[in-house]
Order: sequence, then C-alpha cells, then structure tokens
Amino acid sequence: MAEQQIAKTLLSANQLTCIREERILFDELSFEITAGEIVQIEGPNGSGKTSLLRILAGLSRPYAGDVYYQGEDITRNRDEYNDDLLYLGHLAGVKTELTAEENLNFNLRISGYDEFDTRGILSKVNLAGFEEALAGHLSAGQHRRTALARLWHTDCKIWLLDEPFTAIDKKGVEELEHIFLAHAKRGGCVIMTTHQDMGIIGDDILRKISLEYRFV
Amino acid sequence: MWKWLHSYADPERAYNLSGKLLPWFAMLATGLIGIGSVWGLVFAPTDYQQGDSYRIIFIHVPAASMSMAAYMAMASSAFVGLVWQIKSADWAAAAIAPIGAVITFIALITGATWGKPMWGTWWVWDARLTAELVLLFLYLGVISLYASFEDKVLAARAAGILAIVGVINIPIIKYSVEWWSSLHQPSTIKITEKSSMSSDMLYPLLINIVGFGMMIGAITLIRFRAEILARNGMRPWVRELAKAEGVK
Amino acid sequence: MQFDSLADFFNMGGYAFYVWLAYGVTFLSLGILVVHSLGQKRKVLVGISQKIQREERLKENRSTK
Amino acid sequence: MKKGISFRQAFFTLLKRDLQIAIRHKGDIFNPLLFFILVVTLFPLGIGPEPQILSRVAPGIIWVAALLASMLSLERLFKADFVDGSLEQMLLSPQPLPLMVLAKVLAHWILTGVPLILIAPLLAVLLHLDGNSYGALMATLALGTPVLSLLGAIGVALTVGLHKGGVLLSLLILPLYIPVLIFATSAIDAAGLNLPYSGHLAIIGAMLVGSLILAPFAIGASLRVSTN
Repeated sequence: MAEQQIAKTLLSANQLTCIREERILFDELSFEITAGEIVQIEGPNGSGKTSLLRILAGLSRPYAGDVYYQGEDITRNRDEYNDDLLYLGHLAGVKTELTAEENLNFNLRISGYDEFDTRGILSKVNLAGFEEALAGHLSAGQHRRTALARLWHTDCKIWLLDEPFTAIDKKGVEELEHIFLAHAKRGGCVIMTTHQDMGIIGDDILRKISLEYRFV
Repeated sequence: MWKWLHSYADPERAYNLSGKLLPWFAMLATGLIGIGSVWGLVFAPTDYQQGDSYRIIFIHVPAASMSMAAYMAMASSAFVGLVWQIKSADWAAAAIAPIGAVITFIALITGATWGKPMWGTWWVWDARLTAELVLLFLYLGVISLYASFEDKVLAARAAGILAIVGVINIPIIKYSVEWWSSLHQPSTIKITEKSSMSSDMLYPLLINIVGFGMMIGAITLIRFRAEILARNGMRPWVRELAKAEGVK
Repeated sequence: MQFDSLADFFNMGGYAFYVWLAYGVTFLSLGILVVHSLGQKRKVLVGISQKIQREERLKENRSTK
Repeated sequence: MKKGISFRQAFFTLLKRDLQIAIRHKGDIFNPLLFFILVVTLFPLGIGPEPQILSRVAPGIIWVAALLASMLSLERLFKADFVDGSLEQMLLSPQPLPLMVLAKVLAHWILTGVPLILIAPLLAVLLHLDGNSYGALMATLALGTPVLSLLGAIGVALTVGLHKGGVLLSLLILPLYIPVLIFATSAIDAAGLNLPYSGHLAIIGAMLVGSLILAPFAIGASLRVSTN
C-alpha cells in the first residue's frame, strides 16, 4: 500500500518557505501531488501563487525547504526533472521575430523531440493558416496559443501552468480543459494558477491549494 | 563534514556568536594597531635611504596585504554560500565587500603619498599600484552589483558569483600587470622593501598587519550582525529587538 | 625614541605632509567606516519597527472594515 | 513521440535560431560595428594626425575600441530572451545549461565579433599601423574577442534582470578584460618590432580555453540568479 503511494507521487513539496522583500508569502508549506491530479493554486493577488509555481519548476529557490521529484531533490537531478517538466509562465517564451511554425519547431526540438508535425499541431490550436505569420503580428490570444501548442505534443508528466487561460476564448478554454483531463488520465498531473472558472473540470476533480495574503 | 557549519547557519545563533566574538576582535584590533603605529611612528629607527617618509610603510603594507586577503575571505565565504547554500555565508561576503574597498582605497592613497617623496610623483603605473587599482574596481563592482538588486537574497548570490569570478581572475590580472610593467618600465623605480629589515622596523610592521586583520574581522562582524537583522526582519526574535529599539 | 622633541616628531624629518596625510586619510576613512557600520544596526532596527507599525495599522484597517 | 535530440543537435538548433533572429533584426549587427569605427576615428582627431604617434598607439586604440564595442553589443545578449520568457524556457529545457549558454555566446560572437575582426585591418590602415603588425592584429582579435564575449556574458547574465544595465556592466566586466588587453596589444607591438609573438598568442589561447571551460558554468549560475 505504502509502496504504491510512493510510486504514484510525482512531486512533493517539503516545508517550503518563501520570503519576498522581507515578507513571508508562505511558510512550511508541504504537499504531495500524485499522478492523475489536476491542482489549482488559488489565492488573492500577491499571495505567492506564481512564486510557488516557480519554486516547483526549480526557477526560484525557496528560502527554506525542498521540492522532490520521484523522491529526489530537484536541484540535484535538474536535467532529469526538466525532461519530465513542462512549465509555461505568464511570459509566453515566443519570439516575435520568428513565425508561429518556427517558434513551435524550436520549442519542441529544444525539449528533445525530433519528429513531429508542426502544422498538424498548430491546426489543433486553431492556428492553421497562421503558420508563416511572424509571432509579433499575431493577436494576444494567438500568441498565447503558439506557446500552448506544446501541450499537444509532449510526454512530460508534470505540467506547471501559470494562468494558462489568459487571452484564450471560451472555446479555447474548453479545449484546454479536455487536454488537461486526458493528460491526467494518462498518469500525468497539472498544477496551475488561474482566476477563471472552468466549465468541464468541476470541483469534484479539481484539487485546490489555497494561499492567503499574509501581512507578517 | 560540513555539519558544524550548518548549525551556525541558523541566523539567531550566528548573530549571538558574532556578538560574543566582536569585543575580542575590537580590543585586539585597537590594541595592536595602537602599539604598531606608535612603535612605527615614534620608536622605529629612521631609514638611512628614505628618511622618515618610510614610516608610511607601517600602514601601507598592512593595508595592501589585507586588501587581497579580504578579497580572498569574501570569495571563499561566497563560495561556501553558493555551494552549500548557506545564507549566512552570503551575508558575510556582502559584509566584507565595503571594508575591503576601504582598505584597498587606503592602500592606494598611502602608496601615492609614499610615492610622491620617493618618486617625485603621486602616481606611477607600477605593477603593484596598478593591481591594487584593479582590485578596487573589482570591489566596487561587487558592491554596486549587490546594491542594484532589490531582493537582497538574490543580491548576495549574484555578488557572490562575481566575487568568485573575480578571485579566479585576480592571479591572471596580477601576473599580466606585473609582466606589463616590467615590459614598459625600468625596474629602478619600484618600491622594494629590503628583505633584511631591522627587527625594530619589522616588528611594528607585523603587529600592524595582524592588527589590520583583526580590525577587518571586527568591522565584518559589526556589518554581518546588521546584515542578519536586515535579512530576518520577519523573525520574532528580530522583531523583539526592533520593538525595543523603536521605543527609545 | 627616535625624535628629540615633539616638534621634531611632527616634522617627520621633513616628510611631515606625506606621513601625516597618509596616516590622517587612513584613520579618517577607517573611522567613517566604523561609524557607518555601527549606525547600520540601528537603522535596520528602526526600519523594522516602522514596518511593524505599518503592518499593525493595516491589520486594524482590515478588522474594522 | 520519442526524444532523440543529441546535445550537438540542440546546440545547433539554438545557434540557428539566434542567427535567424539577428538576421531579421539587422541593427543589432551593424550598430556595434559602427560604434567601433566611430571610436577609432575619434582618436586621430583627439591626438593629432602625425603618423608616428598614431602608429605607436594604434594597437591600444583598436583594442580598447574593440573592448567597448564588445561590451556594448553584449548588453543585448540575454535581454530579449529575458523579457519574452524564452530564457526561462532555456533554463528548464532538458539540455545542459552550459551548452545552451555556449550556443548563445557563439551566435553572438559570430554576429558581432567576426565583423569586428574583418573590419579591423581597414581601421589599422587609417591609424598607420606598422606593416608587420597586421598578422598579429588579426590573430589576437580572433583569439581575444571570444574571450571578451565569454567573460562579458557573465556580467550580462548577472545584470539582465536589472533595470539599469550599462554603467554597472562596464564596472563588472572591464576589469576582467585587462589581461586580454595587455597581452593582445603587446603581441601587436612585438610584431611591429619583428619580434616573435607566439608566446603572447599562446597565453591568449590559454585564456580562451580557460574561459570556454569555466565561463559557461558561471553564466548559467548567474542566469539562474537573475531569473529567480
């Protein structure tokens, strides 16, 4: 029983403390995320949602505490962890000087994939016909979709998404929810921050981690 | 092996320990520098070549040697902070930087005031003075990088990386500057302490070197303590101290 | 004792200006450094206590609402 | 959906992307070059046009101008990536970070260092550089400018997240440039006197090897601090 639990735990946070500008955002925060979970980190502005996500991704270093991926500290086996991690921050990481196709191509190759159908993936995020448009000329939503397209071609188990629905229309949100569910069913996990209500993923599936705004 | 270091990494313990050490360092520093300087200024014999102007040596040489030692201390402390992720070590490194800069500045100024009567000019592109000048730039780089970050935890880490990069470069810079000055200058106008210094000159010099080291230690402790307080403003024990201070 | 009189001592064998300039600058800059470093602690603590007061005002504001 | 990208392929993918972006953004290549030319032409106006004096100071002028141009152009090395989030993605890619960093620095050197080397002989003519020194000038620039890029990139990586860059950057990296400057200019001087300068080149080469090995790690660590 216990063994099974350990095998299924993808990511665990151990006593995380985050301090910004001498203000404690959260302290001694511990949780475990198992395969198949969709987790929403919620809390008011300034409560440290993005900070927590960045700590989980290994981009920020917590003031104290560690993050474990499959039982190992992520700062010790970074390359292995990164191989299984897909992080999309509120900055899209899309180059305005390159076309949508070139951007996706680069993102996938640098993530390690060498065979993929760029156009097919782009058509799934409704960017068919925009393949050769410079990303700088795309609308905010299309720009965002260019980054999100990676979700349609990945075998990373851990998805960390910071406000994935920003600038995405209703239909797009639904499509994203579907792909999150499919990903969870495949044994992955999704950890995200969002202020938007979701239609398909109900509260029965969604697990919430709440952060409060703290004064001290 | 490094476990003992970790126990002192606890900010409150580090604060109290450095508070206990501070009086000893301060006493030794004032005592030694007092003795060394008075001995050097009053009792040491006059140099038969340089007359009394050589008495600057008793602060110039300690400042010059300690300026390099302080950089080494800063870099090693930064290294410990970076590798073992000990924040106190980062703070210590940040505390040393301004002290090192002041010591380097003193070495430069005393070098110039010694140079004027000896060479007839305030500044000579002598290898040691040039290296000292570059060292001052390295210190100023660390200080201003630290000052530029709003988040001081990051600031200390960034300044630490720079200090380590600097420490790798210092031997190369020193070597290249020495080589460069030997290329461009006749070696006659170098400051050379005679190796056969009379002991009456040597002892005050050594005393002052140790005294400068102690003084750097003492000021580092003072700044280190303030740094700990500033970085731990959210901790209850610091808040107690702050409340007591605010009432005054 | 290397000097016959106090005036002799201050004269430093004719190098008075340079020797005293060097010593003067040294001890002046060290003094400034020490004073500044000592002042830091108080500055930090006062800053923190002001912050505590600010936070308490904020909390009161919240609870009265 | 197998992952089959080798380190070499990842390296060239990033290199190609950076070159592609720069080609669509030509100002980034030409502005540092123009700066280099302008600084060099200012010196004769300041010092006077006597060929003897100019040829005496030519190696120093060209190298100091090269240092400044390299530093100025480096400022943009990680900036755009930092602003649009690509830098975070690079840090989180499964590829080794020092390798990625090396690809970026190499791309940058191809775009700014190589043009600088190519234009240098022309400027040397304007400064009446001794005829024997041209080989040494080219050789030192070819070996030295990559060192400048690598060392400079450390400073850039440390300051990329800060709002004020320029002056701070120069304080951080110009002192580190001193050894390169010293050995490069004295190699050119030695060549002008018909003396062997292979020893100087060997030292600059050693600095290149040393910085190739160590700098990518320092740059990587600095980037992790800056994106924190």
